[in-house]
Amino acid sequence: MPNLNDILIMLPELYLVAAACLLLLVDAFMKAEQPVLLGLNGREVLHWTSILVVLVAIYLVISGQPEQPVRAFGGMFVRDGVAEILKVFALLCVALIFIYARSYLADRKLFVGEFYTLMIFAVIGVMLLVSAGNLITVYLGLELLTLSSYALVALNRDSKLSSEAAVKYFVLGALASGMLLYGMSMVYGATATLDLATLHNAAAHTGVPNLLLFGLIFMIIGIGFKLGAAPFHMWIPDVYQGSPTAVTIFIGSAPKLAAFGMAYRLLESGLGDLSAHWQQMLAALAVLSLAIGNLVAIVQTNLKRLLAYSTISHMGYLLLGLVNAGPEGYASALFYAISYALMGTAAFGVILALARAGFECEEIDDLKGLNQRSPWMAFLMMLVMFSLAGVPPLFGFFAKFLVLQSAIHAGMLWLAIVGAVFAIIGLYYYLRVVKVMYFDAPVEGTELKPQRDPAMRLVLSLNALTLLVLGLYWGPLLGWCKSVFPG
Amino acid sequence: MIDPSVFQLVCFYAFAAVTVVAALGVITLRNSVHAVLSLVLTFFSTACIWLLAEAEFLAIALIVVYVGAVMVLFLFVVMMLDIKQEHLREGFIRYLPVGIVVALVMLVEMLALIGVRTMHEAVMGANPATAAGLSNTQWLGQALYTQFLLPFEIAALILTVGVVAAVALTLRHRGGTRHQTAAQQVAVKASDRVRIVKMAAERPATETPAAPAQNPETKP
Amino acid sequence: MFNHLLSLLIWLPIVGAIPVLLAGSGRPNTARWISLLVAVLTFVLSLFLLTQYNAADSSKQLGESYLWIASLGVHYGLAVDGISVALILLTTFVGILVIVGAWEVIQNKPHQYMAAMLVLEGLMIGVFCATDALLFYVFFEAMLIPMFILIGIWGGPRRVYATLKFFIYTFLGSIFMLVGLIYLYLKAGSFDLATLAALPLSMQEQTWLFFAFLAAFAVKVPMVPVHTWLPDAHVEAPTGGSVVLAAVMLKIGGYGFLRFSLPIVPDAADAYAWLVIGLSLIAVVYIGYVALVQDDMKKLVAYSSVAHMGFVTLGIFIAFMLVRGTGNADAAKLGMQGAMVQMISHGFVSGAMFSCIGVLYDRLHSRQIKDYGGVINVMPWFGFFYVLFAMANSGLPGTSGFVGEFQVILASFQANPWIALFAAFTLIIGAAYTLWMVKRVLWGEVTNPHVAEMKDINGREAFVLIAFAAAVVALGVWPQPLIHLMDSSVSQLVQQLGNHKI
Amino acid sequence: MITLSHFIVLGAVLFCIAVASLFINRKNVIVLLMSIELMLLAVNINFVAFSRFLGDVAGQVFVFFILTVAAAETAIGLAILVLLFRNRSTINIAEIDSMKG
Amino acid sequence: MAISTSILLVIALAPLLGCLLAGFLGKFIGRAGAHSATILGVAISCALSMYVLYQLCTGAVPVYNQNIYTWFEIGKYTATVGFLIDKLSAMMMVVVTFVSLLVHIYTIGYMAEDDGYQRFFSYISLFTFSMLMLVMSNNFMQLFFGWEAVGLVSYLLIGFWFKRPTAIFANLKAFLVNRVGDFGFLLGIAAILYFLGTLDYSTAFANAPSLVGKTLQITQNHAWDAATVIGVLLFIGAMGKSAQVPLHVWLPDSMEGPTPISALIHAATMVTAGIFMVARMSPIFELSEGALSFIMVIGATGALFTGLIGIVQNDIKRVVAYSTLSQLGYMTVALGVSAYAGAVFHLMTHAFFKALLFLGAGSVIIAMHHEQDMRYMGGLRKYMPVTWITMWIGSLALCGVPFFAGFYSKDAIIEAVGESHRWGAGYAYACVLIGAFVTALYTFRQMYLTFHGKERFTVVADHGHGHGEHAAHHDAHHGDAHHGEHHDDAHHDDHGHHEPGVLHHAPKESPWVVTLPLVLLAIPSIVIGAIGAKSMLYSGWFGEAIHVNEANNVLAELSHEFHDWFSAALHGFAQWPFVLVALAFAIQTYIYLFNPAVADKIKSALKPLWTVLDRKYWIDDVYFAVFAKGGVKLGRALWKGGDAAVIDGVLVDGSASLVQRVARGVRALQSGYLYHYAFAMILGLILLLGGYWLVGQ
Repeated sequence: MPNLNDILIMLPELYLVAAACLLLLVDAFMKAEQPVLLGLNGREVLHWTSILVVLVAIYLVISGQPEQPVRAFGGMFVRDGVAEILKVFALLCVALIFIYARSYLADRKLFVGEFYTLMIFAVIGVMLLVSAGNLITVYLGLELLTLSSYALVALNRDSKLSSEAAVKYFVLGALASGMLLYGMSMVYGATATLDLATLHNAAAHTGVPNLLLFGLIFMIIGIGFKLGAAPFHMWIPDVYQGSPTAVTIFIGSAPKLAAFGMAYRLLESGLGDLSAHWQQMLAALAVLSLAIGNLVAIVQTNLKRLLAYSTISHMGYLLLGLVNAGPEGYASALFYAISYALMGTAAFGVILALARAGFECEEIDDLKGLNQRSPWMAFLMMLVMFSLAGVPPLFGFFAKFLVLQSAIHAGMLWLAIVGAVFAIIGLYYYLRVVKVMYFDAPVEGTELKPQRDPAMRLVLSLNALTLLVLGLYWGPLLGWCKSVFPG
Repeated sequence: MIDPSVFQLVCFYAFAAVTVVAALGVITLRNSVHAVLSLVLTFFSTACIWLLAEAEFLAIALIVVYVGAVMVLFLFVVMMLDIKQEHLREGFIRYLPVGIVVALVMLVEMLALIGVRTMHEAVMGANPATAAGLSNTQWLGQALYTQFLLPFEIAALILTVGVVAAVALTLRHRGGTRHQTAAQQVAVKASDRVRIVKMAAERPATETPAAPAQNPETKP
Repeated sequence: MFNHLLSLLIWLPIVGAIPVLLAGSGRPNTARWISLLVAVLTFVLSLFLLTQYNAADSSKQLGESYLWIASLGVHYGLAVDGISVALILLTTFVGILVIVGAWEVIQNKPHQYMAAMLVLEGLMIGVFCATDALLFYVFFEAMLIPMFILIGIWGGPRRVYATLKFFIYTFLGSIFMLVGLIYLYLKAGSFDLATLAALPLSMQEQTWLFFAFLAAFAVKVPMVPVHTWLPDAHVEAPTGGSVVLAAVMLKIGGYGFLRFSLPIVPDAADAYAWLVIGLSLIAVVYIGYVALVQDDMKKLVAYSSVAHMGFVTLGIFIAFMLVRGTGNADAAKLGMQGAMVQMISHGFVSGAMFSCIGVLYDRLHSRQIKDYGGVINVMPWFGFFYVLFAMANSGLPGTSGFVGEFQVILASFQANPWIALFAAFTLIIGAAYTLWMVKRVLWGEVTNPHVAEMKDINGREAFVLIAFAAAVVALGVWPQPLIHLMDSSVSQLVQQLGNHKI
Repeated sequence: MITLSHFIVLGAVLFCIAVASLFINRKNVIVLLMSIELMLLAVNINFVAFSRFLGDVAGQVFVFFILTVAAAETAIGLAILVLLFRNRSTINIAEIDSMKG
Repeated sequence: MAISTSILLVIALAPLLGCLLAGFLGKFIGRAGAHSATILGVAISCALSMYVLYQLCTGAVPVYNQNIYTWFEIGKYTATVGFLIDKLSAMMMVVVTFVSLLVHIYTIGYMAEDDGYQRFFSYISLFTFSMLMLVMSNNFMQLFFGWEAVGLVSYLLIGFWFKRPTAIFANLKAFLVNRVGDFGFLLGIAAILYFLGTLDYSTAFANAPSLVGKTLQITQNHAWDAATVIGVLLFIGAMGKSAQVPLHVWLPDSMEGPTPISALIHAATMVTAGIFMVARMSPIFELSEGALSFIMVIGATGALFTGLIGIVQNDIKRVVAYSTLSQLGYMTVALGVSAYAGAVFHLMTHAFFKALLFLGAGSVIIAMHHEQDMRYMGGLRKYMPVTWITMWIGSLALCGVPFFAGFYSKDAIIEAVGESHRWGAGYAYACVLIGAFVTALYTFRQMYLTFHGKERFTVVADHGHGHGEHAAHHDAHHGDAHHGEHHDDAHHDDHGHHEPGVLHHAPKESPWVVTLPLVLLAIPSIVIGAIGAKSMLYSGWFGEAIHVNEANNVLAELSHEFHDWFSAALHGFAQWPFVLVALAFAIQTYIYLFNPAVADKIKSALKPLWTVLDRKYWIDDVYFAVFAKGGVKLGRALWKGGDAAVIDGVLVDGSASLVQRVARGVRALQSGYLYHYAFAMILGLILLLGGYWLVGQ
C-alpha cells in the first residue's frame, strides 16, 4: 500500500497535478480580459502563475533530490539522478516556452488557458515517463505526454496546417504507441513481468530471449518514433511546420528529453543485458537519421521545417551516445539531449520573438538582413545556429564531441566517422541561416523587430548566451550527467 | 459429450474467424457506418475469446467501454461529418496487392520470430484468479487498487486531458449565437438594467470636436 | 598578472571586442579607437611576452594549466615555445595593421568588423598557446566563425559562396582530426599534447591518425589539392580578412603539423613524408602555373600563398627524410627553421601584398588586373611598396621572402636533389607571376581615366605598408634573431622526429 | 486444446490487418482511427493471453489501462478529425498534403 | 697591418647611403642634391677601393677575410655576411666603382631633363652597392644576395622608363631569364652545402679536393660527378647573369634602359658577374673537366654566333649589345680553358672599352635627338670629334688591335684556347678566331655608318622650340614612337622618328659631363692592357684568389712566349687574329666608304642568312612561344582543367551538387501523404525484423 513516503517521493509530480487542476479552475472562472490582480488581466495572471508553478516544481525537484535512487508505489515510480536531471531541464524548457510564447499567442488569439494547462499536463507526462519503473507507467506517461501534445498541435483551430499536422501526428503516434504496446506485450510474455527492475533480472537469466528480442524491436520503434529517428521520423517535419510555433518549440524540446528518458528506462533499466542486440539497431537508426535529417534539411526553405530535419539529425547524434550502452554513453546522450533542448528552445525562441500578427517568420528568407534590423537577435540566432552545427566553442560542439567519443569508445569508429561526415553536410544549412541573417540585405518594407516583451528578450538572451557559457564551461554539467549513471 | 477442451477450441476458431473477417470488413467496407459496425462485431467476438481465456472483467469492459461508448462516438462522428462515401474507396484495389504482400511478409516474420511453435506447448493452466480463490474481477480489482494505484491515478489524469483537449479543440464560442447565462440573470441588479442619465437639452457649444476622438485611445 | 600572461593575451582582445560591439554602429569612431587601443595593448603584451621568454630553454614556458572539464581530465593548458612566441608576435603585429587598415575603409558596421577582428586575433593566439588538444581544437574551429562573418558581410560579390566554401572546407578537414583526437584521448586518457606525444601507437593507428591530421591541416595550409577554398576566400574577403587569413590563419596549418603530426605520429609521418613532399612540390610548380594566368590580383596572390606555403610543408616533412633517412639532424633543423621562417615571412609578405591590393581596391573597386595599368604614374610611393613586396614575394634576397625558401631548398637538396630542383622552380615561376602582375598593374602608361584619378597612399595606408616593409626588410637582412628565438624549440622538435613509437 | 499460440497468432493477424490498412487505405481518416483500434485490440489479446497463461495479473491490468487510454485517445482523435473536417471540408487522406518535402 | 673593416664597410655602404638619400629624400634635396650625394658616395667608394687595391698590390696587407655578422646559424650550418678582399675582388671593386663613378657623372648630362632624375641616381647607387656586395662577399649566401640584388636593379633600370611597353617587357624578360640562371645557381649553392657542408668560400675551397670521387645519386643506378654537378649548376647561374647562350636573350632587349645603364650594368659590370663568379670558384671548377668543357663550348658558341647577329643590326646600341654578348663569350671561353686570369683580365679591359663604346653611343644618340638607327646617321665625325675619336679608340680596343687594351686580353684568350686540349677546344678555337673577324666586321661597320660617309639625315629648320640641347629628355620617349602615343605634348613635335632621318637641329658635340667620362675611359682602353698584361695574365698576380691545376694552366704555357707588352704587341701583328681584323677592316672600308651599294647587294644575295641573323636564330620567338605563351597556356589549362574543372567542379561543387541531388531525392520521400509516412514506419519495422531474423538466427 502506498504510504506518505511514496507521496513525498512523488511530491513534484503530485504538486504539479494539483497546480494544473487549480490552473484549470482559475482559467475557467477568471475573467480573461479584465484586470484581476495587480492590474494584470486574467490571462496574464494565469501566465505568470503558470511560470511560477513550473519554477516551484523545479525547486521541488532539486530540493528533494534523493541521495540514492528511491522507488515509490511498488516500483512504479523511480526517482533517481537521471530522472531528476531530465525533469529539471524539461521543466526549465516549459518555463522558457511560457515566457517566449506569450506575445506570439496573444497576436494569434491563442492566448488561452488550455495552452498552459495542456503544457503542464504534458510535462507531468514527461516527468512520469522519465521516472517510470514499470512498463505501464512508461506507457501512461508517454500517453499523457502525447495526448497533450496532439491537442497542443491542433490548438490553432482555424489553421488548416495545424489540423493537418495534428492528424498526421495523431495517426502516426497512435501507430507507434500500438507498436510499442505490441512490443511490451511480447516482453511481458517472455518475462512475465512489467516491472523494469524485475525485467532486468529476468532478461539477464532468460535462456531463450527470442520473444524478448522480438518485443525489443517493437519497443525500439516506439522509442525511435518518440525521438524522431529515421525511418520513424516522417511526422516531425510536418508537425513542426504545422503547429503554432509556440507548440513547435515544445515538441522540439522537452519531449526529446522524455524520449531519452524513455529509451534509457526501456533499454537500460529494462533490457540492459540485451544491449549487444539493440546497439546494432540503434546504430542503423542513427545512420539513417543522420543521413536523412542532414540531407533533406539542405533543401528546405521553411525555417521550422529545417529545424525539424535538424532535429532528426540531432537525434541521430543522440543515438550515437546511446549506442555506447555504457554509463559514459548514456551520460553523453543525456548531455546531448539537454544541449539539444536548450538549443531548440533558443532557436524557436528567436522565431517566436520575431513573429508577429500576420507574420510567422518561419521562412528562412524571412530572416533576411536581420543583422541590419536587429543585430542582437541576429547574434543570438547565430550563436544558436553555430551551436546546432557543432562549432566550438559553443555548447553543441561539446555535445557532439561527447557522443562521437562514446561511439568510438563503443568500438564503432565507423559510426563516428559517419557522424562526422554528416556534421559537415549539416553545417551547410545552419550556415545558410546565418548567411541570410548577416549577408543578405533586408527585404524592403518588412519590419523585422523582436517583440517588445522585456522578459522574453532577457530570458531569450540568457538562453542563447548559455550556449556560449556552457560551451566555455561545460564541466559541471557533464559532471552532473556523469554522476547520475553510476558505473 | 464433447470434450470441453475441444469445444473451447471450436469456439475459439469460430470467434477468431469472426474476428478476422470482421476486422477485414473494417478496412474494406465502403460505407463508414458499415465499417464501424463491423468493428463492433470484431470487438464483440474478441470479448468472447477473452471469455474463453476466463478474463471476464475485461471482456465485459471491452463491450461496455468500446461498443457502448467509443464506437458510438465513432458513429456519431461519421454521421455528423456527412462524408461522401463514393470517393473514399478509390485506389483501394490498386494498393491492395502491396498491402497483402506487406502484411503477409510481416506476419511471416512476426510468427517466425515469436516462435509460435514453442508456444504451442503452452497449455492453458489453472485460472490464477480461481487459484487465489477470487473471481476474475476481484483478482483484477485488488491488483488495480494496490499495486497499480499510481497507474490508475495517471489514467485518470489522461482522461482529464482527454476532456480538456476535446473541449479545447471543439468547443466554439460562436459570436453570432445568443446565450442565456442563468447566473448572470440571477445576479442582476436594478442599477444594471436602468440608468438614469441627465442630459442637457442641447450640446454645449464649447466642446471641441477633437475631444471625443481621443477617447478610444485613453480607454482601450 | 604575469603568471597569466598567455591567458591575458588570448582574452584581452576577445573581451576587448565587447565594448567595441557595444559602441554600436552609431559611434563608429569610438569603436575604432577602442579596437585600436586593444590591439596595441595586445601587441605590447606580446612584446612583453618576448622579453619574458627564455629562448635558450627548449621547454614550453609561461605555462598555465587549470582543470577545465574535470570529468574528462581536460585542461585549460597554455604554454609557449619559441615557435609559438614568433607566431604570436606575428599575430599581434598583423592585428594592429588590419585595424588601422580598415579604419575608414569599412563603413558598414565598423564596430562589428573590428570586434570580429579582435575576437579572431584572440582565438588565433589561443591556437598558438594551447597545450591541450581539445583546447587547441576549440580555438582552431572557433576561428572560423569570425572569419566566416568577416568574409560574408564585408566581402565581394561572391562572398557567400566563398565564405561557405571556406567554412565547410575547413570544417571538413578538422572534423576528422576531431575523430582522431577522440581516439587518442580514449587511448591515452588525456588530451595533453605532451602525453599524446609520448603515447605508443602502432603503425596502423598512426597511419589513420596521420591522415586525420593531414586532412585538417592540409586544408588549412592549404595544400594541393584541397586549396581551392583559398583563392575564393581571398578574392571575396575584405582586405583585412585577406590579410589575416594569409598572414596568420594559414600558418595554423603549418603549426598544426608541428604540434600534432610530428610528435604524435612520427612513424606514419615519416612513412608518408613522400606524399606531403610531393604535394608541396606540386603546390610550388602546379600552383605557380595556375597563379600565372589569374586575372584577379587577389586570386593571384592567393595562389602564390598556396605555393609559398608549400615550402612550409616541404620544410617540415623534408626534416623526416633528413633525420631518418640520412641522420643529418642539422640539415633537418635547417629545413624546419626554413619552414618556420617561411611561415613568419609569408605572414608579412602576403599580408603586405593583400594590403597593397586593398589600397588599389579602395580606389577603383576592382581587383581585375586589366582595370589597372600605369599606376606608378599616379601613385609612385605606392609603387615603391608594391615592387618591394612583389620582390619579397618572388623571394629576393634581402627580403624576408628569401630566407625561408633558401633554407628549405638547401635542406631539401640534402635529402634529394630532385626535390630541391622542383622547389627551386619557384624562383622562376614565382618571379614570373608576381612580376607579370606588377608589369600589368604598375608599369606602362596610365590605361584609363579611372587610374589617372587615383591618389597616392595616405598616411594611414603608409603606416601599414611601412610597418610591413620594415618587417620584410628587417627579417630579410638579419633573420638570425628570429632563428635564435625558435632554435631550441626547433631542435627539440627535430629530436622528437627521431623517436620511433613502434 | 487452446494454446498460447492460438491467441498470439490471432493477435498477430489482427495486428497485420491493422497495419496493412494504414497504408492501403488512402481515403478515409476514420478508417485509420479504426485500424488503430484494431491494433490495440491485437495488443490486448496478447496481454490477456499472456496474463492467463503466465498466471500473472499485470497483463490484464495493462489491458485495462490500454482500454482507458484508448478511449481518451479516440476522443482526441475524433476531435482532431472534426477540426480537420471543419477546416478543409474533407477527411480524404490523399488531399491532406499541404506540407511535404 | 691589415685592411680596415671600417674602410670596407664604407666602401660598401657609401653608395647605399647615397641611394637612400636620393631615393627617399629626392624631393627635398633636389636634383643637385641627389647627384651630389650619390656621386660623393661612389667617389668615396672608388677612392677607397683604389686604396685597398693599392695596399694589396704593394703587398702591405694580407688578404682580408672576415665575417661582419651572422645571418643565420642553425646547427652546423651558418650563413654570414662578410668580406673577402683579395686582388681579384679588389680589382673588381675598382672597376665597378670607377665605371660607376663615370657613369654617375655622365648621367648628369644624359638624364638632365628626365623627371626621374633622382630616382635614376638612387638606382645606380643601389646597383653599385649591390655589385660591391657581390664582389666583396666571402660566402655563397651573400654572393647570391648580391647576384639577385643586381638583378633587381637591372630590372628597375631596364624598366626605368616604365611607360614604354618595350621597356617593361624587356625588364620582365631580363629578370625572368636571370631567374632561370639563378635557379641553377641556387641549386649549385645547395649542392656545395651538401658536399662541402659550408657556405663559406675559404672553407669550401679548402675542402674542395674532397669532392673528387664523390657522386650525386640522380636515379637509382645513375650518379653524376659531384664537382661537375656543382660546376654546371653554378655556371647556369653565370649563364643567366652573363648572358651566355642560350640565356642571352635578355641582354639585347635590356638596351631599353637608359644608355648609362647599358654601359654600367649591361656591359661593364653586372654581366661580368658570372665571369667573376666562375673565376672566384676556380678551385671547384678546376676539379671538373666536364664542367669546364661545358663552359667552354657555351662560351665559344656565344662568342661567334651572337657576334654574327651584330653584323646585321642597325640600332647603334644593339650593335654594342651584341658585341657585349660576343665578348662575354670570349671571357667564358677563357674560363673554360682554365685561363681564369685571362677571363678576368678581359673582363677588366672590356669594362673600360665597352663602357666607352656605350657611352659614346649614348653621346651619338643625344646628338641625333634620339635616333638610334645608324641608317640615318653618317658623317658625324665633324660634328662631334671627341666622341668620334674616343669611340674609335674603344672600337680598336674591342677588335683587339695590338697595343690597345683589348689586344692583350683577347689575344691571350685566343691563344689560350689554342693551347688547350680540353674536349671541344678545337671548336672553341675556331669560334673565337672567326669571332675576331666578326667582331671587326660589325665594329667597323658601326663606326663607318655612324661617323663616316655621307650624312643620311637632313636638318630641317627649327620650329623655335629651342629643345636642341635637351636631347637626353627625348630618350624617354623613344619607345613611344612605335606606339604613336605621346602624353608629353610639349615635346610632341620634337621627335624625329616620325620622319626618320629628319632632325630639327644639327647634331653637335655633347656637353662636358658626357665627354669627360669618354675621355677618362678612353685612357684605360688604350693603356690598361699594356700595364696589366704581364702581371695579371702571366705572373700569378691574383695569387690564391684563382686556383689553376698545373695540368690545365694554359696561361703558364703562354707566359713562356710573353716577354713584354711591346714585343707582344708587335708579335700580334703577325698573328691570325690581326690578319682577320685587317681583312674585315678592308672589306668594311671598301663597302662603307667607297661603295655603299655593295652592302645592299650582299644583303639581298645572302637573304636567307640575313634573315636568320635578323631574326636572331628565332631563339627569342621560340622562347616567347614556348615559355611565355606556353606557360600561360599551360597555366590556363591547369587552372581551368585542374582547379576549376576537377577539384572545384567535380570534387567540391560536384560533391555539393551531388548532395543536393540526393537530398532532393530523399526529400521526395516526404510526400506529405499519411499513408507513405505509415508505410515508412512499417517498412522500418519489417526491415528491423527481417534484419534481425537474418542476422540473429
